[in-house]
Amino acid sequence: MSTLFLALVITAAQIILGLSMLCAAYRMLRGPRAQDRVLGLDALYLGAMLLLVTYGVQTGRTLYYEAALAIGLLGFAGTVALSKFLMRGEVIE
Amino acid sequence: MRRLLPFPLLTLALLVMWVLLTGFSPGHVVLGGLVAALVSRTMLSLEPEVTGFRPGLAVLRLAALVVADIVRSNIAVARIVLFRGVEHKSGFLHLPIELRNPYALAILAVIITATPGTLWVEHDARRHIILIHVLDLVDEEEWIQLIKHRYERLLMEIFE
Amino acid sequence: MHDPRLLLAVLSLPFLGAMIAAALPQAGRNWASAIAGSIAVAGVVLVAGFYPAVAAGEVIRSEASWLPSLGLQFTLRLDGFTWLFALMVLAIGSLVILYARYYMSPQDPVPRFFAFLQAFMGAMLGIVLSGNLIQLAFFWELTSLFSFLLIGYWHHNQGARDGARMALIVTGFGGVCMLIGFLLIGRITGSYDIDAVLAAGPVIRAHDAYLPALILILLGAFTKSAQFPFHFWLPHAMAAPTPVSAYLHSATMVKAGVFLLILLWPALSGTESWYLIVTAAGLATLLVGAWSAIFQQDLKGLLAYSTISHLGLITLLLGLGSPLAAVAAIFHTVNHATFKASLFMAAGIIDHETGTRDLRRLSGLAKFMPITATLAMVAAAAMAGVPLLNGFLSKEMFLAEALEAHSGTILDLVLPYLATLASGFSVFYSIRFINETFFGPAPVDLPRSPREAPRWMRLPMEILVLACLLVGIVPALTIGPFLALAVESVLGERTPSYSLAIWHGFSLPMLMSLAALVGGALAYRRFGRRLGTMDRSPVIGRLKARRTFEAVLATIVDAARLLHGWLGPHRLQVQLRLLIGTAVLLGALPFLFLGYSRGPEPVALIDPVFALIWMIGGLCAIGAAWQAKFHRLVALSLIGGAGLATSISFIWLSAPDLGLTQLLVEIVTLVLLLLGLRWLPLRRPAIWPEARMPLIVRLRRGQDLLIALAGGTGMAALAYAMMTRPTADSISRYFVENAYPKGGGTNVVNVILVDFRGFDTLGEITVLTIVALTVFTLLRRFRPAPESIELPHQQQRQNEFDRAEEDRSHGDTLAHYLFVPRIIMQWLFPVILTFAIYLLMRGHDLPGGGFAGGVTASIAILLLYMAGGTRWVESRLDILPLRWMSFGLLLATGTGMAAWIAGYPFLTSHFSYAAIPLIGDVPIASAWLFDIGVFAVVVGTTVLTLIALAHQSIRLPLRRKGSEEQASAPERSA
Amino acid sequence: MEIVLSLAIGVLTASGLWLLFRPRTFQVILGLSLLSYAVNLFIIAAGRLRTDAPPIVGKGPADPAAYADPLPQALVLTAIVISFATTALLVVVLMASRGLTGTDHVDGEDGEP
Amino acid sequence: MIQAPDLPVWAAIIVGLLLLGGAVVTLIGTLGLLRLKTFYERVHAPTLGTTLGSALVLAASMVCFTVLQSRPVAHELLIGLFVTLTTPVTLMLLARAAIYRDRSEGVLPVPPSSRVPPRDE
Amino acid sequence: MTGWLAHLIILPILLPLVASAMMLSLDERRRATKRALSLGAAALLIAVAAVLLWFVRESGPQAYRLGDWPSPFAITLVADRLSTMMLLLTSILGFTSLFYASARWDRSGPRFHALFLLLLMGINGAFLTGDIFNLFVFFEVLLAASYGLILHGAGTERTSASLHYITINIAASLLFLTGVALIYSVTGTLNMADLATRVSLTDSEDLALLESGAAILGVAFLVKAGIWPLCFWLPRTYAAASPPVAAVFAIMTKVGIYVILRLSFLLFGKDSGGAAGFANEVLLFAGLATMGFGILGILAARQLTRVAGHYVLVSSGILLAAIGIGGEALTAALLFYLVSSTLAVSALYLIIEPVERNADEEDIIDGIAEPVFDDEYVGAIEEEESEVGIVIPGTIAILGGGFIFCALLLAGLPPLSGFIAKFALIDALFSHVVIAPAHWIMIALIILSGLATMIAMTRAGIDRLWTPGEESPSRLSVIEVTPIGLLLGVCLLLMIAAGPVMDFMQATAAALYDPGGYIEAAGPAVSIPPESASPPIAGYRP
Ligand code: NA
Ligand code: NA
Repeated sequence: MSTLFLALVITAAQIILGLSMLCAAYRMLRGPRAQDRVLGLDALYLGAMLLLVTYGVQTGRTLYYEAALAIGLLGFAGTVALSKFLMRGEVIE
Repeated sequence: MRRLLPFPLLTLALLVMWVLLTGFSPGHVVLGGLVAALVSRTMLSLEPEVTGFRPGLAVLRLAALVVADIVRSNIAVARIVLFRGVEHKSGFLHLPIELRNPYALAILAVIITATPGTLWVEHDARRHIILIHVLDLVDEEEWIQLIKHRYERLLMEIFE
Repeated sequence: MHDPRLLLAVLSLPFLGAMIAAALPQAGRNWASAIAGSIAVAGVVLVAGFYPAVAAGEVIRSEASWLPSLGLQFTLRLDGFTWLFALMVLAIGSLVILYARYYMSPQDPVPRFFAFLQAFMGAMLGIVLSGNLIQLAFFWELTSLFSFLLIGYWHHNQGARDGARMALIVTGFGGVCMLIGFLLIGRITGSYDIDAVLAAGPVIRAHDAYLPALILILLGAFTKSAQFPFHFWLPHAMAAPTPVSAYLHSATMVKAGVFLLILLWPALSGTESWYLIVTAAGLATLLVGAWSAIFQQDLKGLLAYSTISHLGLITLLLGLGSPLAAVAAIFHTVNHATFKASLFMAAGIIDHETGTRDLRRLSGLAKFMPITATLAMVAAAAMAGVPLLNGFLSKEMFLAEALEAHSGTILDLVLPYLATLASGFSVFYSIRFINETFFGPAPVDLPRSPREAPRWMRLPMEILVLACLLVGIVPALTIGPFLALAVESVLGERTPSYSLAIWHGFSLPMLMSLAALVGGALAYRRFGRRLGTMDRSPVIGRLKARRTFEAVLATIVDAARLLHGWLGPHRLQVQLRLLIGTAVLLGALPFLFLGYSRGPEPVALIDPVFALIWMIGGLCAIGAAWQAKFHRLVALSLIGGAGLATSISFIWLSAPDLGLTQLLVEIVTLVLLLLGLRWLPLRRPAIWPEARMPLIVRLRRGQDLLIALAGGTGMAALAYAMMTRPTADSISRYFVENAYPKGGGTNVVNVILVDFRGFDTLGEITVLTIVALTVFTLLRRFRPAPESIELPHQQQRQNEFDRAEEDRSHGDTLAHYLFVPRIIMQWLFPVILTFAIYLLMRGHDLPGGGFAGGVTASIAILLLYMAGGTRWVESRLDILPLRWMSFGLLLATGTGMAAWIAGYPFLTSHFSYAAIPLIGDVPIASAWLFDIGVFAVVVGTTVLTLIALAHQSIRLPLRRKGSEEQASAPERSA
Repeated sequence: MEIVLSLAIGVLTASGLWLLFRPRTFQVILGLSLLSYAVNLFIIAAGRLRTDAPPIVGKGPADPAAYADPLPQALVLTAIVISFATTALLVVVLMASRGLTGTDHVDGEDGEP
Repeated sequence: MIQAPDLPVWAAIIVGLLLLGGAVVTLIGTLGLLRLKTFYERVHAPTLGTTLGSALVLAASMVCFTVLQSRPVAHELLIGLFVTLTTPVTLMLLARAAIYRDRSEGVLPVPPSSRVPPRDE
Repeated sequence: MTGWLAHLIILPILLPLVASAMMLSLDERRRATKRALSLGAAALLIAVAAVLLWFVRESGPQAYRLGDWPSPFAITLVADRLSTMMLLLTSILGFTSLFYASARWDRSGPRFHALFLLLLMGINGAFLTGDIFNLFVFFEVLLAASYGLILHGAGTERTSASLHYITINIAASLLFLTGVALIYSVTGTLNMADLATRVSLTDSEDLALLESGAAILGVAFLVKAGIWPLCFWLPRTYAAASPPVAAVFAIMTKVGIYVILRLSFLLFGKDSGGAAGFANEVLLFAGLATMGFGILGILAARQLTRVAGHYVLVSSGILLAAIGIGGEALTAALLFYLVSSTLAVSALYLIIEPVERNADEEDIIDGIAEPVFDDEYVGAIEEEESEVGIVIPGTIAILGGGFIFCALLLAGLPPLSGFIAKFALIDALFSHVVIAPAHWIMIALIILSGLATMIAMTRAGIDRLWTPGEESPSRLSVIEVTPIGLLLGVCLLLMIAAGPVMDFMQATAAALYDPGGYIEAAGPAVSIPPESASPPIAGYRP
């Protein structure tokens, strides 16, 4: 019973997170400005990270944790680089 | 000890991180200690400025305050997003700031930005003015007071 | 004295001599000629020594193993005919060498000349002595090669270069055809051995492949012996020094073709095709050569065409197919060699002494060089077929054979007339040669004042002319036995009875001879004067074979260029379309034959989240494809989105290691591409507004879309077919079962990577190393495009602003911009490093590993670079990427090699427990050391690559100042 | 699931190929990136789809049927690394080519857009 | 569908609600990406997910694994910490870059009285 | 092979790897040390390859299971006649090219020696490996190194050419992976010998998938082999590379050929039916087309390097068409041709640079000369030039000699091995019971290629070496002459020792046709019973 409930709820949460990623993707695709798209990418990464955490809960495995942690700790590097490129035209000066 | 562990707090934090990652076992504490000690030494070559960090009750108060503010702001922003009817006027805000410690400023920046509805945009290190974007800028003065009273004072307590 | 092994000596001596000559100093004229001469004479002696054996009817063979598996022995073979031919090659060779000693100028680098000449002689002997067809072809091509070098000996002359090349191409072409013909013969007879082939004549002639083989072999023979229409190379070969002409065009090169025809005459002749082809070619050559010879103004040119004509005569005789004609052919071959060699020598002497060979300028030389004149007159008379000279005898036989009916075609009827006509031409040009050179008024305005040639230079000519006389007068006593021997060995049982008498009574041939002599003389009297004004021969001169040859070559080259351009597009896009198109086509073909079906396995229920993820991923991919042209940054982020979807898929599909690694690589790749993007030009808007896009572009895009869709559909279909099939009994079963018990790790993927298939990983880190080195190498010389040398416009503006404001200084904008991020990123550095080490250490049991750890550590460093800038980081951290790479590679390899000590193969892992107090047994696997090596290489390579890229920016200010400072910091720190 | 993954591979491939055929070097690089995603997923698909069966075995006897095929995963890891390396190289060659020829056209000459 | 872990009912309910809550908060945040009008408004949106959304989801995970492994599991805290530290960095850099871009194109999102950002053109 | 000798098989891979890894930590200025190290390694490679060849000839195929895992689970290296022959060829080319490079080419950019040795490692690995994915890895190693080497010395043409080269090869690598995935999905194995046994057991249901995989894989190899229409990058890339690099690249197309040979016989040997036949037809016709295209290219070439590049295509075409036709005799002949043509092209690339060094930057003068004199020979009279030969300076003499030898080798003329190779090929084509039209076409193309080469080479040679120029020829260093001489010497040796060499090739061809020995050495040992799980045992696995 509780597993079924949990399974449904987790799936629902995942779908919600997926939808939020879809919103982010929409911003990436539509822009209008580059900063909007980068913002979308950042949000996409966030959604992905949370999705991985829910997947860990769903499977009861801690194996996916590192991937989520990697996004949390390192995912910003990409967006930092993009932002810096927008601001300075150069990533490393 | 200073020579061996130039950044004891960092080392400790890394050790905690290691144990959190690996789970607690004597072997991992030893290994984590070794790794943390070694890795934290790399900070030596990066020559960070002295933090001036003084752990104390203020830290906890600040944390509690931030958590509360964040939850509140979450709700506020969610309302703005969900309900078109909610009036909001977003805008930029210049804020003179007395904090000088870079770490304090950094933490302030993180707090302001992490809180939904406010965003630290820039800090002018010469004029000591920060630029903030606020999603719901009803009363400029209120925001200025909020930040200066709630956060800046606590941060000054912790760092200066 | 007929040890067969001596044949090898005969063959190899000239080559030995060539090598010695080549090694002589340039001034070694006497040495070179002396050695060459003695070798040739030694050859004569050696060959002569075989006479008793050969005369006894023996075929001397000497065999050595060469290519037994393909039916090839290195065989030398000597019978009566080849004996005669070899002797002729060597004897005339000796005389030519003696002549050349005096002919060649002391300033000439003659050792080279004698080297080529002897090598050529060796090659010619090789043809004559070869005991199998392939070997014959081998030496055949060698004669082409050395004749090329000899003709081109004076290569500073354009004529020599062109003549040499033409001769090589024409005869080389023929040689290759001949080789194929031989291979066909080999297929028919089952052997390449000449004796076997000769014995298999009837089989060959009856075989289906006879005609192609015949044509191919004849192509070889005809090109070599300058038969019409391949005759044109020969006159141009006259650019060679005269001794070369005297040798190549009398006894050797051109005679190789004749030799081949005679050699294979018993096996190939006697069919209608043989008769028609060979006779027609011979007849045409005979007439064309003789006619053209009349109109030459150059002494050597006249002799060249006369040579062509006489070769045609011999070919014609061989074509007739009757034994008697063959006898005449063999006889005339020898005769022609003697008189033509002496005539070339005469021409050479005249040229040598007067400085010209122009018949119009020469005149009355008989007064100045009486001996030469006399000798030349005798030789020319032999050429014209005057009685009491050797040429007369063989020409009589020719005329007699021309009268015989052979085929019942029109040829039988016209042959006698045409033969007489050709003989008449021959008389004509012989008279012209003598008359215009030696008689008439004294010459005026010659480059040199004429005088008699040196004694030793005349000697070879004297010997040859003496031979002409002796053979002409007492044939039976001189040439008789040898000719008989040769004829016997060629014709065997078919040897006819013939007589070498001078006088056979009044016969029709005699009459024809007379008619030719008289007619030729009368014609010269009538037309001789007018020849000096003609610059080419009537009718034939219009054929312009040489120009045709050049034009054909040029056309071939032009056509090749055109076709090559069509068939070989150089554009990358076209090549990629072809590549993918081919792959799609070939990948789809099996399904066309065998049908496409999904497998029997049921599919899993669609996970809505997974579907959602791929809705996003697909949108991102399509969006990236759409945007990549004008919005590169956008496309880059969209690619990031697709990559993220891929990472999540990996995790969803039970591959946490992959998901993690893909995520990390994604981040580094993004930064990498951004680093590169800085150097790209701003994208201009489309050249054509959408509406006015040319049709060709639309079509091309449509085609691209089609291939892309086909590729996508194909991959999807393949994937679906694959996934719906039951699993194969995979080798990974073993990996799963043994990862822990034998590999000591619970993360099977990692155990595969560092242990089961650690060798792949070793290769993979090698690739990383190579790429990093390459990037580094390339960037040291990097030259940005002019417009990207300037700072990015953002920085220019910001710097300008900083300068303009009173209370700001240069760099403030950047400093303020990064103020907070720098602090955070700096303190994250140790945190990320710890995470990296964590990933490395847990890899064997859980997702992670050396690669993931290494990339993580690189990101830590990368963040420092982004936050602090290159100078800031490098003044603090001493990163030695090359050392990391070297250490990592050596550690990984060394770990693998350590297994050797215990006698196990490379990369056999070692596993043990270390007992540590308090903590207990800690497993220590060598695979872990290996993974550390991977970690080090990944850190080194990633950092080296990124730093090398980043360094371009700080090198710019230097460049802008015009300084050419090339050293870059990674190298210094390395 | 299979159909979703197949479609994903198909879309990635088609987009990647379209970019691969474009005339600008940067487009080509992005195309190759997309293609390598597609191929990596394809390799995973070769091991058949398994959800929630990561090949991390226990310390007891391991039943191969209970785990996703680890071999394709190992292969993809190698492939990821190699494609990362070649992408890096291509980026640098792109830069060099751009610097030397003055254009970012793949043929080093600005013809068609 | 993947079999969910076998938790006691109370834990299942807590975990479920936390997850749903986190997901919904995150979705609201990203909806902001769609609904808010300007970039400077939109830039606030993801923080919902990075703060409350993450917190709830991570809490769910913590509860779940603590119950499953019957010992306190807290490594999710690390994720929370890192996200909190790194997201601001991104947003700050991005917003500043956006301002620069807008100003250099003549759109002035900041009142001209300030002399902080560069005045271009 | 037992004892220490057993580890010899892996040395061709490890030796260059270790040497170059050691060089990485050496400073760029220590050039002499690096040279000594790399030349020493290259020389040692020849010795190792020779010993391996000798050993394999005596005792049959030898396998080396990496990590001591049982077959087919381990990555296996297999030394058999074919692979050791290719090893020997590679190490000879490697040594001569390195030797040549040390004249000056290794100075035109950093890390030349390391990259060069890693290239050798990749090539050797590709020849040795008995694992289809490991083959991919070694392909990548050799490709990556080749990218680096082409770019060595930089310059616009090099960069542009390598951009094409790299892009095409990355695309081909993706095809490679796709093919491997398909094959693995059907057979469940990566070990080539194991594949050979499993392919024959494949259900007809799965056959299409397997064949599609093999076809896609084949395209990847055909790109490497340089088959038309996937070969346009090749002449340009090779021409852009520096001479010693191009000289060692001569072996690169042969890697593709080697793999096609190896896999087609292992996977689609005599037992498999329709699909194999179809693949053979594709190979045959594509090979013929490649030959044709190569011939056109040779004729059309304006630079010698392009002649050489298109000759590479011709030789690829010949080899592929010959594989397509098949038959033991032809296979033996093609192996002989492979060796001979590779050496020839390598020598040519080495000699082109010194030959062209004297010439101006202009193209070869086109085929047609000014019609100074017509059909009728009147030239000698009008030529005012003295009839005294000019003294050829030593440089030109040596170059000319070398050049002529190269031309003869390529055109298939005596006295070097090219003649035997051509003869053996045509002889084998004629030895078929029925000579199909395709065989005739192939023979014609072989001949035409020889002629085209002769035309192009004489044109170039006369132009570069015989046409008097104002400048005095520059110096030619011994370091440049020696390797060329070595290569030509090997070709001469091939001619003289044609008998034993051809015997070896025939035995090699026979082994390809009956891969039992290979499969026995490298394939699955006995069925492995599932291990009972137990905690890891310390120490090396028993
Ligand atoms: Na905020
Ligand atoms: Na200022």
